[in-house]
Formats: sequence, structure tokens, C-alpha cells
Amino acid sequence: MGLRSYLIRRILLVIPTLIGVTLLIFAVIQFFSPIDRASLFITDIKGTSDLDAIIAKYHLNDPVYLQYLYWLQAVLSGNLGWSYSSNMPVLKAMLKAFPTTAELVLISIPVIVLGGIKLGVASAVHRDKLIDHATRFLAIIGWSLPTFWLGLILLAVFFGGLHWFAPGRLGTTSEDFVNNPTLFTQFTGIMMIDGPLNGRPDIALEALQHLVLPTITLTIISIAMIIRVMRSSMLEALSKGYITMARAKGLTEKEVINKHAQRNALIPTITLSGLLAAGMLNGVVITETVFQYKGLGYWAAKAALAAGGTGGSDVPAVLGFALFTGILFVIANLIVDITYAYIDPRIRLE
Amino acid sequence: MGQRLREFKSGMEPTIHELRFMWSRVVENPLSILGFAILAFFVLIAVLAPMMAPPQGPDPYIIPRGSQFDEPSGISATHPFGTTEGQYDIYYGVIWGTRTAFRIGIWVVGASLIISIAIGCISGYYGGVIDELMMRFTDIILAFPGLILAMALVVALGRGLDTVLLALVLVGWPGYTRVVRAEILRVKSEDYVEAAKAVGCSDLRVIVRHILPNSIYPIVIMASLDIGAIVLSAAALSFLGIGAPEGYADWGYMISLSQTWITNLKYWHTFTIPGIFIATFVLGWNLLGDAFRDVLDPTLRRR
Amino acid sequence: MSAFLETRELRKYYAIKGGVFKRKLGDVKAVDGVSIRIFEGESFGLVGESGCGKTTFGKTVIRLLEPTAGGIYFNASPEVMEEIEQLESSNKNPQRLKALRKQFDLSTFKGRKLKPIRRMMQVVYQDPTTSLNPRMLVKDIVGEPLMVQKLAKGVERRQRVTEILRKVGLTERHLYRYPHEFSGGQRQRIAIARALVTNPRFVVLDEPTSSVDVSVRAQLLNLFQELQKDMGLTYLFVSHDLSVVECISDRVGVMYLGKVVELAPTAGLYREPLHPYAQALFSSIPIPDPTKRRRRAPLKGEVPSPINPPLGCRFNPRCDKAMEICRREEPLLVDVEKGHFVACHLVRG
Amino acid sequence: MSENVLDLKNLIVRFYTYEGIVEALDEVNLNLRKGETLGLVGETGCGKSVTGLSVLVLVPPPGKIEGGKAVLQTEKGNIDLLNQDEANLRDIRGEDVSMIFQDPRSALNPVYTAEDQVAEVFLQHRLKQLCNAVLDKLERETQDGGSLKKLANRYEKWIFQKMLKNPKSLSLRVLSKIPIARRYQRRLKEETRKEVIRVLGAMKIPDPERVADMYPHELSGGMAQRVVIAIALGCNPRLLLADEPTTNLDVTIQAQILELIRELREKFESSILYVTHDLGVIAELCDRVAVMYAGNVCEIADVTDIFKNPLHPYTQALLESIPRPGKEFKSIEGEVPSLINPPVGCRFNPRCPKATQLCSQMKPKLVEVEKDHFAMCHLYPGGSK
Repeated sequence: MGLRSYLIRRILLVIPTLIGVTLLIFAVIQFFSPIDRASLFITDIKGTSDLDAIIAKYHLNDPVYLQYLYWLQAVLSGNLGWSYSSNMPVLKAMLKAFPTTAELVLISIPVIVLGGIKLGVASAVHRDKLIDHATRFLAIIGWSLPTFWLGLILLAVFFGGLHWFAPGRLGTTSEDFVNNPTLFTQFTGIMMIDGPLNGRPDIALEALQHLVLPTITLTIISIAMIIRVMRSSMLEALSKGYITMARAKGLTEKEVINKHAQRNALIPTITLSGLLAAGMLNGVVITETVFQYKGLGYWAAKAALAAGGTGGSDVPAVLGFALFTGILFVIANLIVDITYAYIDPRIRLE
Repeated sequence: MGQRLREFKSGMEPTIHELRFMWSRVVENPLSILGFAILAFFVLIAVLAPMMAPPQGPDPYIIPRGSQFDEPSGISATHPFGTTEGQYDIYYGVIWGTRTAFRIGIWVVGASLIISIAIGCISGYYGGVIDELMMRFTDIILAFPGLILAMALVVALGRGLDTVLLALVLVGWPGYTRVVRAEILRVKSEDYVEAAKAVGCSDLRVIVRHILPNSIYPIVIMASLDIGAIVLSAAALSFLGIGAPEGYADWGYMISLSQTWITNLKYWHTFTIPGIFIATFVLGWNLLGDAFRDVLDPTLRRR
Repeated sequence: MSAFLETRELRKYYAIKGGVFKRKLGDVKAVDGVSIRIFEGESFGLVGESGCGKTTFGKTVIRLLEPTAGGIYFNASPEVMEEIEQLESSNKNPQRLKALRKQFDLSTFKGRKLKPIRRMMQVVYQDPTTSLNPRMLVKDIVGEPLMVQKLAKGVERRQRVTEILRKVGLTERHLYRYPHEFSGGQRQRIAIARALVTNPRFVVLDEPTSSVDVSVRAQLLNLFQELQKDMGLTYLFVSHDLSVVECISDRVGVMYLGKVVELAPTAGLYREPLHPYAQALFSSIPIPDPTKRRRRAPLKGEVPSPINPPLGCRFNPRCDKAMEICRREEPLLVDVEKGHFVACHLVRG
Repeated sequence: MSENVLDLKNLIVRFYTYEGIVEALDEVNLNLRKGETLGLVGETGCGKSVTGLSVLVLVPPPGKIEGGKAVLQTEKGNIDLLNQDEANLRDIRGEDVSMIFQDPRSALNPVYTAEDQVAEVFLQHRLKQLCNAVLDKLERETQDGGSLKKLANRYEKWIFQKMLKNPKSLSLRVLSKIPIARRYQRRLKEETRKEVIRVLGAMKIPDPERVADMYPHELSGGMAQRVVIAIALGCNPRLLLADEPTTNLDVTIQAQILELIRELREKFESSILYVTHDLGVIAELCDRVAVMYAGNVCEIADVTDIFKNPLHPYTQALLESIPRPGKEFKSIEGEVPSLINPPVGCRFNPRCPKATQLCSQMKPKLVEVEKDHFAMCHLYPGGSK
């Protein structure tokens, strides 16, 4: 099978997976009574008063498969329900919080990936030496620390103790300034870009300062996986015949490692970076909650606890968020597989 | 009788040889000794909990509290680790929290393993439509970031520690099933499995006698060492406030109580002490897991 | 002489799927119409290079693989075979043919019906390290066929296991040991014991000596010959090692790309192979004698893909004697002299 | 003895494994004369492959070379490979000594094309010649073309002159990372490709241009082995180590590769150490033979002598175990011993039909029994000396 048909197949495979994702969320919805479910279709605050009409309108007493179709139709048209906790439709609330999360994730990923690969390679090359033990110990520590606890400790030391970094996304004054549409245009919603575009580079700097602690937290938690996969696949690559061959050619150790071993070791690392994406999304929820960094994760965690909703939670918000991360993760995995196809020539033949 | 003993002894021999090899590799590494020590320490605490912190109410897992007063109090003779928000005794909480942690880990790993071995065997051995369906189903669950799906499930099923357990099993089994299935597929293509079919063995016999014994041990060991990671997820859910109920002896919940007090270093004990307990507990499992992973990884074996 | 085992146009294809929707793109024609007869008590050698389908053929014959088409007749009388042949060619009485096939053709057998066949037909694999379950005792490995076939229980089973172990050169002491405690040669003996414990009549030996060292190989070959005499076995000896096959087989078939191209009594075939492929194959074996060094033009090119084998004679692209007809028409396997069969347009009976 | 290309003296290699110390090579002695093909024959695990890797000083961990000498004849005189530093060894590997491996598929890196992998040898050992070739070409191009082209030409000339002097200079390393500035690399690639195609063609690969662009998984076993041989012979090494290069190939492909090696041997004038377990291949290809058993070379002689007049009982038994039609199969009693606790004395003594008490007490020495015929056995105490 050629590269092209592999790619087409991989992209087409996204469709059933997405259907599955919606089915699962829909299955979770079935735990609720029709009245509770009705709230998933409300898009404004007035709607809460005439639930019966909504039950009728969305056929919530109909057979399950019909209900799924109606629900899917609503979801596809962007109707994810009404969020009590943020007092606006779920989709709108998520779109509003998304750039904030994107800013955090985009800045953490390069640190995690590049750092993880470098450390993993160093650890494998100097197997059982000091640097290997140190790296592995660091990785295990990072892997064992609860995200929320690490965040709290960092906050206690650098905010409570040293007053270097503050929680939140920006200081209160800047926050007000940024949210005033007459003074500040949010082109992307990402402050590091919007700041300079509005002629206020200091906003970008302030945003960066607030990003330091969350980024450190996310990195320490997520880097362990990259290090361990890179280390073990590097060790495997180094034991292969082509490495002996490369040495027999008279290549320097640096060429042997950087050119021959590393490229092969990257393949399993790339296939596993889907897991990294999942870990990041999980981590984002906790990190944002700890640092009061008001992105998607913070919003969802607050929604899960919102009083007044079903069973003490803002169910539409939580389910909408789960659906959203599911879709995001499916796309992340798609990107991973496509990258993999380009790096490994063998896949093009399968 | 002597014959039986000899049979048993030599029956265990490859296993013993294997275990001895693993043990020697594990012991070589000082970090894994540390892991063992940590876990031994926690097992001891869990066993001795009723003596170290005698329960004061009908449910030993509910932390006793002196008053309803909000502000945490410092270390004192009556509260060796101080109290946290709402006057819950931290010492009592972390001791009984150890039991909670073990309970969560063992339950979730055990249940996920049973499900995954049953499904993985059928799926991997028979293949075809069943396999395709099962794998697509695991795909869907694996298409979500685990913690977020667990969060959604807990919200949907109603909060509480039992729900957290159930949610973690529901989220966790597909991953193990994939591993079990891959192992079954690998062993299935071995010549001795074909030879067993060639002498007329039934499917059940092939699976139970030939495939499982050659594939399952590493999976069980690795899954058991996952307990640390599972406790971490459960703690995260409790920290978010949708896991352990109010006043429950659970490390994650205790840390969530300290959230509002972190800006004042005076209250350091409220988040540091339960945090150290979770971190060391998980560290113990991970240190062991790391050592075993190296030993069990066929590509890195026997240098 | 009547055939003990006869295959008629036996085929085994593996579907290859690919493309966007994993449609079937074609077949790997591993075995593509093989008709041979194996006689009782003989040792039939099957040689060829890797990928020619010899192992697949061996496994399909004893129904470890599901044949795609064709028939496998085991122990059918000459009269029955004659009738089947007639019915097949005349196409007159399909019901009768179907009934006969259901009774004699192993390729129609399924499930329970195969179980007694398993007792009669056994296999010895190439590598005993992978063909013995590492977590079973020798006594269980060798006793398992007796157990699942419900042939013997308790003390009797033990006796039969010990007996067969003695026959293959092991002793009672070895009963309670695991395969990993044995050397390669001994392990292969255990595998042989397992295959022979049910007193089968037909054994497929799939490269049984290629994973052991030269010095041990001879021991095993001797064992095979002894056992054949002792137990009245019929062998299908599959191997790429031509010199071993020469020593152990009565007749030899040469396979190329899923087809038998030449089949003859061993001595005649090795003295004078007739098919150009067989000639090239035999002249490629290095002879362990420095005085007989020869320079030869090795066969050019490589084996084509079994997915789309060349039209006509499958060997034609590599054959330096290929003619026009070789590219068009597939030659039939014909008897050129007293049991020497060749499938080549150059050679006519 | 100056015409020895390679002389191994008392080579000792041990592997430190979990099960124990494997005495893989126990004082191995052998010599390889200029222009000859020496067959190294033995069963699995006798140490024949380790001997090859020791010559390249590439014994994989946990193995260690723990004694002896490996003297290689070079242009700079005889050197002991075992006490060279890494930089010297790198110059020798691929240039003076190179190796063909048993499994060509695992010897080739799956993520690089054949061209990339063959080119590496040239870039490593023939960079000067390549630079000069590029400079020649640039010289010829200066006459015509516009001013921009002339500027580019001058820039490239400057680069390649710099590369001639010091290929690892800082400025080159910096320039190789800058998008437009690094276009000079194309010139080098063109030149290298020419060499690659030439050497692939010499391996009788049909359509070398196409094969050069293929990845290893697209090559058949025989083709992959040709690429590996091309890498090994790229720099005309004086010593070629061939580690069972045809074991994983089919007989007809084996015949092709053997024929190729025979032709190349004459063309490239390399001496070959040919490691194999196949006595047939030995008889067809080799001038002399060294027989190995359990980490020892137990007999060395001319190929006809070995087959006609084997002296060591192991060699005799090995030859008898070759199946011959019509004869009974003869085999060696017992099994190959473990090298963790090898037999004391002569390592063959537990299986030897002619063993005496002495054999299990003292290790025999490799002595010249007849002219140019060495054996390590107590049956021949003094040799003919």
C-alpha cells in the first residue's frame, strides 16, 4: 500500500472514531432522566423554564437511536447546551477559553519534546553512568509527583514565599484592560501575540511571566514519558546490526548516535506522542485549576463542581468538554500517524 | 510424595530461574531497593492503621475533627501533623489514607485485569469480526484523554469514591486489553501453539495451557505496578472535588482542603504532609515499575 | 503401486488486502495446483528455495492450513481414486463425486472430523526451541497427544510416553524436565517423540535438521531412518538442504513458485536433472570437495513475486533456454521416463 | 612472515553475562596472507564471528577483548589493532579493514536509502578526492555564465578549499545549517552519487541508479547483500571480513554472491577472512582453512590438505558428518560444550574418540605438524620441527 492510500485510509478512519466518540458521550447522557437531558439542548437562560417543551421538541421520550440522531444533529449545528456555571452556551464558553489553553500548551510542547528527546538520548548513550541514573531518577520523580501538588508547592514557594510569579493569566489591571474591547483587540486570544499587535509588548511579557510556573509543572509531569520511551528505543536501536555496520564503516561515535540510532529511535517515540497529547490534556485540567489559569481545563473543573446543576455539576459543560477533548485528541493522533508515515519509509509498503 | 515434590520443584524451575534473574537485576539497582523499602513502609502503615490511629467514629475512614473552625491549626501534641481546613486531623488522615490508596489501586488493577484478560484472549485468539468490534470499541475509549473521560463519567454517575473506582476501571481496561491481545497474537503464531493444534487440542486447551502461561506473567506484573499511577488519577479527581466525600481519609481530598491556604507559608503542613505521602507512595511503585520494565523488556534483556 | 496420499490440484492462496478500504488486491499463490502421490513407507523429499511453497504445502496436506482448492486423498483405495478421476473429468455425476470427496478428501473435513486425522498425520518443526511449549514438562508435552486424543490414561499413558522417549534416544530421567534444560538436538528428539507418540502413519518433517549443528544433524538423520523402519512411517521431508534430502529421500519433488517442476526418484534426479531450474538449483550447491571446484554461470535474476507469477512457464524470465511457447503456455508435469516427471516444454515424454 | 596481512596472536575474548563468564575466544591464533582467502569454519557458538568482530575491535558489550594481539599490515607498517586509539581505529575501519555481515537486512539502516549508506564511506574516507573532483568541475565552469553565477562559483570554490583543509571547521559547520548558503552540499552530493553508482554497478546490480534511491526494505535479500558488499569494498580495503555473507540467502542467490566475491577478489586484490559453517562454500572459495571449535582454532592448513588429510580429530569428525548418499550418517557424540565452564584441557576431549588422560589435563598447543599444516592436538606433540 502506498503512502497516499495509507494517508487517505488514516484520514477516513477518523470518521468512525468520531462517530464512536459521540456515541460514547451520548451513552453517558443516557444515565440522566429526560428532564436532566433536556438541559443539554437549552441554549439560553430562558429555556430552563419550559423543559417539557424541550423534551417534546427533541424527542427525549423516543427510542434511543432516534434520540441519538437528534442529539447528533444538534451537536453538529454547534448546540452543546447551556452552561449554568458560566451563564452562556457551552460552545461559546469553550471557544472563549480555548486560546488561553492553547497558549499554555503551545509553549510547553517544544520544551517537553526537545528536552525529553535530548535527555532520553543522553541517558541511553551513557547507560548505567551517572547521567543515566540522574535522568532516570528525575524522570521517575516527575512521573510520581501529583500534578496538583507540584503546582501548589511551586505556588507556595514562588508566589506565597518569594512573590516572583503570580497565579492567573495576567495581573488584575491588565486583565481588565485586555477584556475591554474598545482598548484592546483580541485577534487570536493568545496574549503573547495579541499584546505586541496592540502595541503593548508589556502584556506579552506579563503573560509569559504568568506562564512560567504552569509550564514548569506541565513539563515536569509530561517529560518523563518522552525520556523513558526515547531511552529504551535508543537502547534498542544501539543494539541493532546497522549500528555495528556504521561503526565498521569508520563513522565517528557522534555520527553513529545522531544519524543512525536517533532517527530510528524517534519512530517509536513519535507513535507514542499521542499518549503525550492525552497526558497534556489531563495535565491541563489540573494545572489550570491550581494556577487559576482560566482556560478550558479550569472552566471544566469548575463546571464539574458547579452548584445548582444536575447532581451538583454543570453536566452540559463537562460533557461538552469531554467531547471537545475527544475530538482534539483524535486529531492529535491523526497528526502523529501522518508524521510517522513520513519518518518511517517502511510504512509506505505495508 | 517425593516424586510430587520433585515434579513441583522442577515445575517451578523455569519460573524460579526467571524470577531469580529478574530479582538479581532488580536488586542490582539501588533505586529499586528504595522502591521496595517505600512500599514495605506503606504496607506496614496500612496494616497497623487501627493501632497507629485508633478510629473514633463508626466509620474509620472518616477523619475525626475537633471543631468546625475553618482555619488550619499547627503541629501540637494532640495533632502531631497539625490539622487542615475544618480541623481535620492530618495524622489520622494520612494513616487511613494509606488504606484508601491501596484499596483504590488493588481494586482498579484487579478488575481491569480480569476484564482485559477475558476480552483480550477471545479477541486475539479468534480474530475476525469479534476482534474487529472489540478493538474499535477500545479505540473509542482510548480516543479520550483518560482523566477527562473519568471526570465526565464521575459527573454522570454521581460523585463519590466508588464511582471514581468504577470510572477508572471503565477508562483503564482498554489499554490493558490491547496489551493482552498483542501478547496473545504474538504467542499464537508460535510453533508450539500450531503443534498443539496439530495433535488435536481444543481451542480452550490451546488458550489455557499453551497461550496464557506464556504471555500473561509480564502483563500481570506490569499492571500491578500501575497501582501508583491509578492512585495518582484517583487523587486528582478527589483534588478536583468529585472523588472522596467530605471528611474522608484520602490524600487527594486532604490536599484540596489546603488550596486556599498556600499563600501563607505558616500553613505549609496542610499541603506538604499529605503531598509527601502521595508522592512517596507513587514513587515507590514507579521505582519498582521502572526496574521491572527494564528486566521484562525483551529488547533490552540479558546484555 | 497405489498412492497412500494423493493431492489433486491442491492450492493455497493468501489474500492480500490493501488500498484505502482494505479491499482484496490479489492472492499470494503459495501453492498453486500441486498434484503429487506419496506411496506408503517411502520418504518423499520436497525441495526448493524459500518462498516456493514447500512448507505451506506440507502444512496444508496435514490440514494445519485450510486449502483454497483441490483435494487431499489419504488412504483411499485405487478403485476409489479411479472413480474420482473419472467423475472429475467427465463431470457427469456431481452428487456421487461430492459424496466420495466427503468421505475421502481431507480438504472437505472440518472440526471434529479432523481429530482422528490428527492422530494419523503429524509434523516435526524446524526449530524445537519454538515448537515446544517452554512452560510444560516433557512428560506433558509428549503425553498431551495421548490425552487429547483419549488414547491412554494414567499409568498406561506414562508407559507409552516412556516407551517413545526411549525410541528417540531419551530416557525416563528426562520426563520431569523442561525443554530449556535440553540441548538443541535433544529438544528436537522431544518434538519427534511428541509427533510419534500416537503412532501416526504419515509425518511431515519441516526442515527438521536446519536449526541444529552439523555434528548433531547426522544423529537426527539416523534417527529418522531408524524410526521409519521401526514404525512403518511415511515421510514428507521438506528441506532446502539438497544434500540432506539426497540422503534421506526415495523420491524428490522440486518446487518453484508454488508449482512442482520436476519429480523423480532421488538417484536419477540428482544424476541428471531435466528441468532447467532443477539443473541450476543442483549446480548451485557448493560441493565440499576442493578438487571438484567448478566455475559456473549462476542463475540470473531473482524469484518473481508469487502474487503475479509470470505467464506461461513460471521459470521463463530466468531461463536461458526459454522459447516462444514458454511465455504463452504453462507446461504440464508429464512422465518422461519411468516415474521421472518434468514440467518443461523442452522435455517431452 | 612479513607477507601476513593479519596476524592474530593469543587472542582472548570474554563475555560477562548474567549466567557467567563466557570464554568465547581462548587464545586464538591465525594468520592471513596477502591476497589469500582464509576460510574460518566452525559450528554455531564456536567464536568465529567474534573473531571477525575482534579484528575491527567492535566486540559488542558485555564482551571484552582481554588479551593477545591483532597485527595488521598497513602502509604505515605493521600495527597492533588492539592498542590503537578510537580515532586511528576509525581511519582503519572501512578503509583498511571492512566487513560483510550475515544478515544484510539488519546491517542496513531501515530509514536511509542505499545511496545514503554507501555514500557515508566515501564521505568518511575519500572526502579529499571528492573535494578535488568538485573543484575541478568548478574550475571548468568559471568560464561561462553570468556574474551571479560567477559569484556563486567563487563562493563554492572557497568552501571546498576550506573543506579540503579542515572538513570540521567552525565556519563550515555554521554554513551547513543556513538554508541558501548550504547549497554547496549539492555539488558534493553529485560527486558522491557518481561514486556510489559506480561501486553499485561494480556489484553487478542491474539499474544501480534506481537501486541507489531504494530503502532497504524494498531490496531483496540478494540485492541488499550486494549493497552491503558495495559499502565494504567502497574504499578498496586490504582486508575484508566476510561473516557468513550467504547463510541467509537461497542457494541460487548464494551462488550469485559467491561468484561475485570471486570476481571482486581478483579485481580489488583484497585478502579475505571468510567466516562460515558451510564446508561446501569453504571448498569452493578458500585457499586455506582454519577450523574453530569452542573458542580455539584447532587446525589450519591448505584447503586441499584439510579435506584430504585432516589431522585434528574434530576436523575429521566434522568432515565425516557431511551427508553423502549411500553412506551411513556419522556424527560426533555428545553436544557442543557451554563456554561458560568449558572442558579443562583440550576443549574437544569429552567428545573425542582418541582422547587420552593428557587431553583432559593440559591444553595442547597449535603446532606445525606438516609443512604449513598446523594442528592443536596432543596426538601431534612436537610437530615436524
